[in-house]
Amino acid sequence: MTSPAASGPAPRRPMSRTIPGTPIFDGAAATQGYALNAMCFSFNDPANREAFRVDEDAYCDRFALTPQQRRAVKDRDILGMIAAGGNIYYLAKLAGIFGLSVQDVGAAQTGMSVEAFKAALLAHQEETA
Amino acid sequence: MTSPAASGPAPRRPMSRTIPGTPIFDGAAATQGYALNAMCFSFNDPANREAFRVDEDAYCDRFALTPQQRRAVKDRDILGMIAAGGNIYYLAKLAGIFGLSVQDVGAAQTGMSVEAFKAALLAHQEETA
Amino acid sequence: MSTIVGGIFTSHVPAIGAAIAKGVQQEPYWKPFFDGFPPVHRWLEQAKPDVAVVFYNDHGLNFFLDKMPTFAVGAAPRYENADEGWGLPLFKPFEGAPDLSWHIIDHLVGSDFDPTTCQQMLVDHSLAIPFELCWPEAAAWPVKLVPIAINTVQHPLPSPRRCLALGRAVGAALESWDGPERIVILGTGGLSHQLDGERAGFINTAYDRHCLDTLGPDPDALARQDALDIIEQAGSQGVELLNWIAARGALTGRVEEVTRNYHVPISNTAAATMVLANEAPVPA
Amino acid sequence: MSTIVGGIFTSHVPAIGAAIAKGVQQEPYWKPFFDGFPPVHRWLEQAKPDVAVVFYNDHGLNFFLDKMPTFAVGAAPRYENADEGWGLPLFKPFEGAPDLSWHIIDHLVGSDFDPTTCQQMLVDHSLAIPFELCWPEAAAWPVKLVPIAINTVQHPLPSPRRCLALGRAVGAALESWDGPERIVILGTGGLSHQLDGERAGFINTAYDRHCLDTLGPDPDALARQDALDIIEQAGSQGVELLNWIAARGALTGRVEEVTRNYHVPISNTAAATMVLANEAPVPA
Ligand SMILES: [Fe+3]
Ligand SMILES: [Fe+3]
Repeated sequence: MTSPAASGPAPRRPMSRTIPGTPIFDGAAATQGYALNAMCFSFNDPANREAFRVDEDAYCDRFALTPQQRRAVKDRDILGMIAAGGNIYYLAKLAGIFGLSVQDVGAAQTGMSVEAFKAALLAHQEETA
Repeated sequence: MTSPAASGPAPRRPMSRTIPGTPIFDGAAATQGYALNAMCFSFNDPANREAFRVDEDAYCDRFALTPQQRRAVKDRDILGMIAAGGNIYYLAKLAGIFGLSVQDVGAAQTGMSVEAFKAALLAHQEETA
Repeated sequence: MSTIVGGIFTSHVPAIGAAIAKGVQQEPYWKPFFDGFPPVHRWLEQAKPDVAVVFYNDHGLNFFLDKMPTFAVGAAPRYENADEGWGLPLFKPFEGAPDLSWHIIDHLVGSDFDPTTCQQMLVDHSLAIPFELCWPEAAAWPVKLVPIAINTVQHPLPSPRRCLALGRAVGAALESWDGPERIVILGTGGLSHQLDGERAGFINTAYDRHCLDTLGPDPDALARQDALDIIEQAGSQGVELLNWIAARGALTGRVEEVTRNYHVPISNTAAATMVLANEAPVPA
Repeated sequence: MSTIVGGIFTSHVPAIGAAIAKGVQQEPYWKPFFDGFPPVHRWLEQAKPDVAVVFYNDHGLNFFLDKMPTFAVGAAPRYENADEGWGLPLFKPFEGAPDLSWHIIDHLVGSDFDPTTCQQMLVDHSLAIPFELCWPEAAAWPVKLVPIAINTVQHPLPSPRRCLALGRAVGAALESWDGPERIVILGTGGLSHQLDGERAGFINTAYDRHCLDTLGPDPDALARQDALDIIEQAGSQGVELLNWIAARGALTGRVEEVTRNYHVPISNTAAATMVLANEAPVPA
C-alpha cells in the first residue's frame, strides 16, 4: 500500500469549531495523516508488526511517512502523531507495538504520570455513588 | 480471497417484478453468485488471468465455485453463469479471457449468430435518421 | 411476523475482553461492571431472540480510509473476527442472516439511505465483546447476526438525528419482515471517554446519566444535539453514543427499562449497560 | 466564488477507448460518434473549467461486493486508472482536489446523505473515456477531479429521485465553495443498452430521445420513474442514466443546450453526447 499523496500533505483547514484538548479527525486531518494511518492499519497483520520491529525506518519508508510523522513515531510522541494527522483508532495499533496501554497513552498526552492518570479516572467513581 | 458461503448458496427469493430476458442482480443473486463474482473480480490482476488459463479447475477450486457455477464456466455458458448468480460487470472480465467480445456474449445469450446480432444493432440506425 | 424483543446497550472496551479471557470478572476492579449482566441474561432467557441486529463502529479492522462508509450493512452468511493489531485471542465466528440483511438494505435504499453493503466483513471487538457479555460460555452464539457499522472515526460523522432515522428505518424494515424471528437490537460503545488529545481521560458522569435517563423515553432529545456537541460532552470516543441512538431508533414500540448499570471507570471509559424491552403497541 | 460552467453528458463504452488508441475515429463506423465532439471542445475552450466533478459508475475495478457503496466520493490527491481485466493500455493519472472533495462530503453528510469516502481510489474507463473524448491529445488533463461513483451494479440501486437529490446537494455544495474554480460536471454512461440476458442487445431509441429532450428542461420528470422502470425502457446497463440524472442535478442555474449528438450503435450501445451550459440565475 502506498500513500496517495502526490506532492506532500495539504495544509489543515481551520476547523469551524474547536473543543479544547480534543482533536477532530476531519478531512483535512485525514488528508494530512493518510500515510501514517495507512502504516498503522497495516499492523493488523502480525507479519507487518514484526517487520516494523525489525527495521522501523525501512517500514516508515515503505509507507512514505512525512518527516513530521517519522519524527513523531521515532519519539513515541502521541500528540505529535495526532498533529501530523494520525487518528487514535489507528494509532492504537502502533501504541500496542510500543507496549503502551491506553492509560500510558492518556498519561503521555496529558503530561501526568500513569498513576496520576489512573487515579483521576478512579476519582469519578465517587460521582456514581 | 475466499467465499463467505458457509453452507452453500441461499435459494433466490422471488423478485417482486420481472422484466423478460433481463436479469436483476439483487441481494439474492449477489448471495448466490459471490464466489463466481469474486473469481471474476480477481481477473483484474493479469497474474490471476494467467493462473486461470494454466489450470482452470484449480483456479475455480481456489474460489470455491459451486457445482452450478463450475459447470457454467466450463461450458462458457453465459446465461448459465448469470443463473448461478454471476453479474455481467464481473463476468465481462472472464469473457475477456475466453476471447469473447460483448457482441459474442450478446449473440450467445440470444441464440443469434454474431453477424445477426450485429446486424440487429445496426438496424437501429434507421430510427435515428 | 417477526418480533423486536428489545434493545441491549453496552460499552465495548477491549479490556473487557481481556478480563473475560483471564477470568477476573469477580475481582474488585471488574465486579461492579460484570454485576450488571445477570439481569441481562435473565431477560435474554425469557426474550429468546434468534437474531441480533447490531449497531457498532469498526475500529480500523474491516474499514480503512480508502473506503470509509458512513453506514455499512453486512449481508454475509458468516462473519469472522480477526487480529486488530494486538494479537489477542479471536472471538468465535458469527452466523449471518443474509436474507434479512438484504430485506433491511432494500428497505433502507428505498427510504433514501445510502448504505455500503458488505457481503464479506470482519467484525471487531466492538461487536464481539457485547456478544461475550450477553452470552458468556456459549459454545456457539445462539443468535444470527446482521451487523450495521456507523462511522464514528472520521468527520463528518453522521448526525445523531440521521442515526436515529437510520435506526427507525431499520425498525420499520424489521416490522415488515415476514419471518418468525425474534430480533434483539444491540447498540455498543460509549459512554463518555476520550483516548486522544490533551483532554484524554475525560469522563462526564452527569452527561452519561442524562443519556441513560433520556434514551428510552425521549431519544429525539438526544438527536437534537449534533455530533460535536456529543464530543464536547462525552469525549471524542463518547460519540460512540451514535450507535446507541441508532439502536434505540430500531425499537419501534413502547419501550420499558428492564435493567441498567453504570460504573466508572473500566479502562478509560465510563461503562454502561442497559436493556430496554420493546412492546408492540396494543391495537386500539 | 466558484462557477459551475455546465454539464457534459456522454456514453463511456470501452470500445471507444480502443478506437481512440487505434486512431480510427474517422472510419465510417466511428465518425458519426466522434463528430459529436468538436462542438464540445469549442464549448470547453470558452468555458475553461479547472475542476471536473464526475458522476460515473465503477465497473468492478475499485469496488467489489465486499464493500459496495451506494454513493462513493473520492477525496484523494491523485487517482490512477488500472487494468480492468482486459490488459488494455492505461489512461493518464488524474490530479485530485481533496479540499473541494471534503467540502462536498461535509455538505452531503450535513444534508443526510451517507457517502462512502475514498482517500485512495482507482478510476475506470467510465471516468477516463469521457476525459479522453473531452480533452483528446492533452499531455496532462487540464482539470482536477472529484469523482462520485453511483452504484448501478447491484440492486437495490439508488432511486432516480435520490440520484437527482444527490446531484442537487453537490451543486449546493459547489455554490457554497469559496474558491475561484470554474467547475464542469460530467455524467457518464448510457444511453440504452443491455449486455446480459436473453434481451441482450436491447436498444430503445424513442426512450433515449425522450431522455435527451427531458434532461435539461425537466429532470424531475426523469426522476419520477424508478430504477426498474429505466431498466425496462433502457436495458439493464441503460440504468447508467442515473449518472446523467445526478449530474444534471448539480447544474443549479438556468441550463441551455449547447450541443447534442446521438448515434446507434457503438458496440452494443446507443451512444449519446450532450452539453448543457449552466447560467447562474440573474438576481432580480
Ligand atoms: Fe470503541
Ligand atoms: Fe458502463
